[in-house]
Amino acid sequence: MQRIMNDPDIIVDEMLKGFLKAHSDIVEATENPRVVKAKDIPEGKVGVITGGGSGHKPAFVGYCGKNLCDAVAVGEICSSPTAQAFLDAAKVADQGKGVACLYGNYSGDNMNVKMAVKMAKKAGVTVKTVVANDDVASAPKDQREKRRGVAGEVLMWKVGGAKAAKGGDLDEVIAAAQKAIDNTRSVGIGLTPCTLPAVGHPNFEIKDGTMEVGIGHHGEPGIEVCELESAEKMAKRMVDVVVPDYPFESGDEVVVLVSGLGATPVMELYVLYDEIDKLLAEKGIKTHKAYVGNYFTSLEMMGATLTIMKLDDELKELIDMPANSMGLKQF
Amino acid sequence: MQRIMNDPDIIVDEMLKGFLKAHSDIVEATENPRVVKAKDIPEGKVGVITGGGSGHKPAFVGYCGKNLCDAVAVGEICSSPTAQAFLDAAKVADQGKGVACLYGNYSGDNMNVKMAVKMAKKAGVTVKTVVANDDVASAPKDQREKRRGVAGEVLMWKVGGAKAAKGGDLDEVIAAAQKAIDNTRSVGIGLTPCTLPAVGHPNFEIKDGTMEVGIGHHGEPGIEVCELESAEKMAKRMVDVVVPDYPFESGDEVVVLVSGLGATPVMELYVLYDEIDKLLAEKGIKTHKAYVGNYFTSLEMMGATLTIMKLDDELKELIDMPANSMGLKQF
Amino acid sequence: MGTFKNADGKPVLLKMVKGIQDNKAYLGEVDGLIGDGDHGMNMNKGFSLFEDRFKDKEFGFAEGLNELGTILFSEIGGSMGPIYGNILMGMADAGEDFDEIGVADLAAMLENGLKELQDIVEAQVGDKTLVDTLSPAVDVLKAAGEAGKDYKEALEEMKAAAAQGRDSTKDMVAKFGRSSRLGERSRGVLDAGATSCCIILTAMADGIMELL
Amino acid sequence: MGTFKNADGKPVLLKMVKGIQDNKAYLGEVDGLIGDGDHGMNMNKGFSLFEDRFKDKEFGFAEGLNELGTILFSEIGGSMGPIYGNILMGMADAGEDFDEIGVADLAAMLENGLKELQDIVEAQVGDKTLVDTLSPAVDVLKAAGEAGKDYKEALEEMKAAAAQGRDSTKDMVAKFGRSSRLGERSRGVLDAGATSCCIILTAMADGIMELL
Ligand SMILES: Nc1ncnc2c1ncn2[C@@H]1O[C@H](COP(=O)(O)OP(=O)(O)O)[C@@H](O)[C@H]1O
Ligand SMILES: Nc1ncnc2c1ncn2[C@@H]1O[C@H](COP(=O)(O)OP(=O)(O)O)[C@@H](O)[C@H]1O
Ligand SMILES: [Mg+2]
Ligand SMILES: [Mg+2]
Ligand SMILES: [Mg+2]
Ligand SMILES: [Mg+2]
Repeated sequence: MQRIMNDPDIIVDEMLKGFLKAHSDIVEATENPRVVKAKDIPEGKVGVITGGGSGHKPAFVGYCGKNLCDAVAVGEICSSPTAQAFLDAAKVADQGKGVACLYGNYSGDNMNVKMAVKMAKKAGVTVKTVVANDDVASAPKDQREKRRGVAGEVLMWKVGGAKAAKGGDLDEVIAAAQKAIDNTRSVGIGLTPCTLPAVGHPNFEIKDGTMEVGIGHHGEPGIEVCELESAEKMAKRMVDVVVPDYPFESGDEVVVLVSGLGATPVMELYVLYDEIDKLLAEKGIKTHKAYVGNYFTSLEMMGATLTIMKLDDELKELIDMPANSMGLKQF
Repeated sequence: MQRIMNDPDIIVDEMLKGFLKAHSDIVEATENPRVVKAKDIPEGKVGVITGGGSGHKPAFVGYCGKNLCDAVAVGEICSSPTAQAFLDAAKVADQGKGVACLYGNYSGDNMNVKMAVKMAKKAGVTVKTVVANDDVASAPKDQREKRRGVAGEVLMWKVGGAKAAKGGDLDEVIAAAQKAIDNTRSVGIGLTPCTLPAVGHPNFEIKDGTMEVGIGHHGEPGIEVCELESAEKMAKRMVDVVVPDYPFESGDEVVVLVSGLGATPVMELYVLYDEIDKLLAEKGIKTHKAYVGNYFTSLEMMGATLTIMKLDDELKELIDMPANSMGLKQF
Repeated sequence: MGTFKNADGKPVLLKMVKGIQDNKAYLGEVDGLIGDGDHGMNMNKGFSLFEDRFKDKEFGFAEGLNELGTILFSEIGGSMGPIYGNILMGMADAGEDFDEIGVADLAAMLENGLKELQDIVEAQVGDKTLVDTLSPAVDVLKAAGEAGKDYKEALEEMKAAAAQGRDSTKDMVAKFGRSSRLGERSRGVLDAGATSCCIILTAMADGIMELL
Repeated sequence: MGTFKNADGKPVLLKMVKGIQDNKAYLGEVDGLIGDGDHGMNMNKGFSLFEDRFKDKEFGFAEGLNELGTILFSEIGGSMGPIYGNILMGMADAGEDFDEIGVADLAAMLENGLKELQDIVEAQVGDKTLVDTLSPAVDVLKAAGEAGKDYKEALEEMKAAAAQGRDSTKDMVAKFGRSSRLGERSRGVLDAGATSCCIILTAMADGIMELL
């Protein structure tokens, strides 16, 4: 395991120290060492928070910043933050207007958020939630509530953060974020496994020359293991999973997000995006904006995810709003 | 080789297509398919160009944009662009005020830039050059002219681009960029090799459990191969190479840039940065600004580089100026 | 019949801690087969944190459960924090006013732990989770309490029920947690949470027997 | 003695192309030992591009050299574009007015190629680059031209000089290019550019012999 670290048991704390120093213009520490907050949060707005396991950089702390999340709860690697951390994030973000907790559908996060919401209520803080479930490959469409949240969460934060920044009230922020995720579908293809620093060996396998379609951000098994394909065929496979599920149709305006899983060279993401774009154009689907890069990763996994979100006027305005965080800077 | 591509021989062209589409708000194509230019270049300014091999994303095209490079010549993977591409980049960027070509010290680039400068002169375009040589590990200090350019080039482009944007004339832009690189020192540590897509196997080896100190961006051998160390010790090793060479001293204000080599999880870069910051603070060196992320990579190599630049008032102002490119967005 | 003093419960807690510590690697292996392999690590971290902070302090059984639960809950994320946090704090809530803890009292404590757990998880018996261990253990202990059985006998029955519950997960298909993604492929191996729950209940029973 | 018609030179160019194509993997291996392993790929790409575009066209020797050089120069980056681009275009410049090309003419062409190369690189004989192959080949061919030697004999001597030059790089320490970073560690293996230059010169000589 060729990794840069000290004691793997404290890697998250050390990472946070470096993160807070490097981005002291955007974020700052809070009393809970596992909660990061945005600097200079505008007064009187609805709070927007998220949280999740570490190892997915820029997610989750990387989306703490201007017009994005006000506070973020940080978990161990690939493990949900504590209920306490979600609670403290909510408290930090609350300005009396309530807090929107926009997180991903994983059992640990569900439990911890559920408890945090209960505890927040006792403490007089209203927290409402949106749980992202954009990963088409993780359950059939009639069980959408079982689907995992993946890179589509970035678009949910972008939209929810912008809505709050524009002065939306809690229900409006929740509605916008919910619409964002309801309009969003994702799928991933994994090419190599990843290794948790404290474990020291990969805990799943992807054989050389094969790829796993529909893999999750923690290596959760996908729909199918098949032979490694050309970028053109991979793109087709991803588009064929994502497009019919929503379904995205001719005339739709969309946002496309292609994220690397960590170790895939960024140049390859552009090759993949080029193929995806050709397929969408053929279908008459119009790309309003594309994000290509490492937006939601899984340590040193190779592979990529495709996320598509259908826009309406409100979503377009919110997506186009500037933002400033480590993971997403937009003029 | 678990990679996302079609025919490896055209991967650069396909990457560029995807890049231009994804970032059509920042960059656009030119007549030479291997030259990318910034959109809406302000009128009347000195042109700033660079160029280099592909596989180092965001370098080089990722630094084409507002207050950065106006045009960039794109080479094959790990191979210098053609003289023709450098020439065409210069022509595209020239507004009659001359062009600053800020590139890295590699023999191919040197030859191609030399020929491009000659050809540009014939075509009536004045091109002056700064060649980056920030990599301390690549030659002794008394042979600085032999040293390679590595991640310090990002700071050279930032400074040169900002100086031109502020209305500096060609000599002023060249002087600022030259000062930037003269004030900059870098070193890299490689943890895994990388594989050129067209070759299919790594063309150098880094044994598991070892690391290569001073490695170059194409796997050029470093100063020393030693046992894989903790982040704390790696940081010390890097600081001990970089700091005495300039030398950076107590009271100096600096920019610190920690870049991943491609496949190292970004969280580990923050762990490393935290250790580096502690060492610099101990020495009384003050960090004005830190950049941590994948700024200059080598395909899917694991490892990181440390770059330090000493600031004066001019450099500080230029570093702090906003910028907008794929690789560097700064508010 | 018989009771133990709530105030004497510290060794029981330490025995539970040791049970987890001794099985850290084993739990990791079990979780590795159909989960992500971190169950031993997650549990060990929380239980060892408790040991570090409380081994030199005086505390009773319910109090210890509450402190351990609180640490899991506020310092261990993932699923284990809320799951075992809720179980242990639920037990503590139900037991904090007892001076002496008899079979029926212990059953009431465990029952409240299970109830608190079911507040945050939907899993039922048969879903291949720790509920398959905890639920029959509660049933058996409750029945023993109602029947006025001997404490040791009741505890042995509870241990057997927990072990049987754990083993029953082997042939199940996971419905919740990470392994549920595997569907049919999750059949044939034990559930990690059911395994750790059996370890904890067994250590607790053994610890109580030494106090009787 | 003897000459060949400049206008008949197409097969010579195609032979040079084939020489590179056949040795693509080998050149990659040689470059891999102390360079970055891409020399075979770089050369193959340029030479094959030329083949694709010109195999169905008519062209002479100097013209072919000029087109090949231009392709290298404007479409192949790295070091090979400018290096072989300058050599080949230099040869073409010196030869474009010849109808018949004798030994001395060929020597003059090669000499101009070397001169153009040295405009952009500083490497001298002994620095472990392709100059170590090209320079003795030029010298031998010049001498043969001056001595009025038989064409075939002159070409065989040139091939031998090129091969000897290539082999001489084995014991050298690289002073330029990527391998120069290795210092002493670069000793003991051939230089990739010296190897490809020998392949090109040999193929050229063999091609010319078939025209005589
Ligand atoms: N939603 C759930 N409901 C009930 N039990 C669960 C649930 N999710 C996980 N578990 C239990 O937790 C165990 C796994 O714990 P652990 O490996 O520590 O957490 P994680 O699954 O987050 O890696 C499972 O074996 C199962 O018994
Ligand atoms: N500065 C230089 N001067 C002379 N020859 C050089 C120089 N740089 C490289 N070469 C030649 O080029 C060869 C390497 O070519 P190639 O592998 O295609 O390019 P690169 O080194 O850019 O990967 C070397 O073996 C050497 O003969
Ligand atoms: Mg886990
Ligand atoms: Mg090369
Ligand atoms: Mg687990
Ligand atoms: Mg090479």
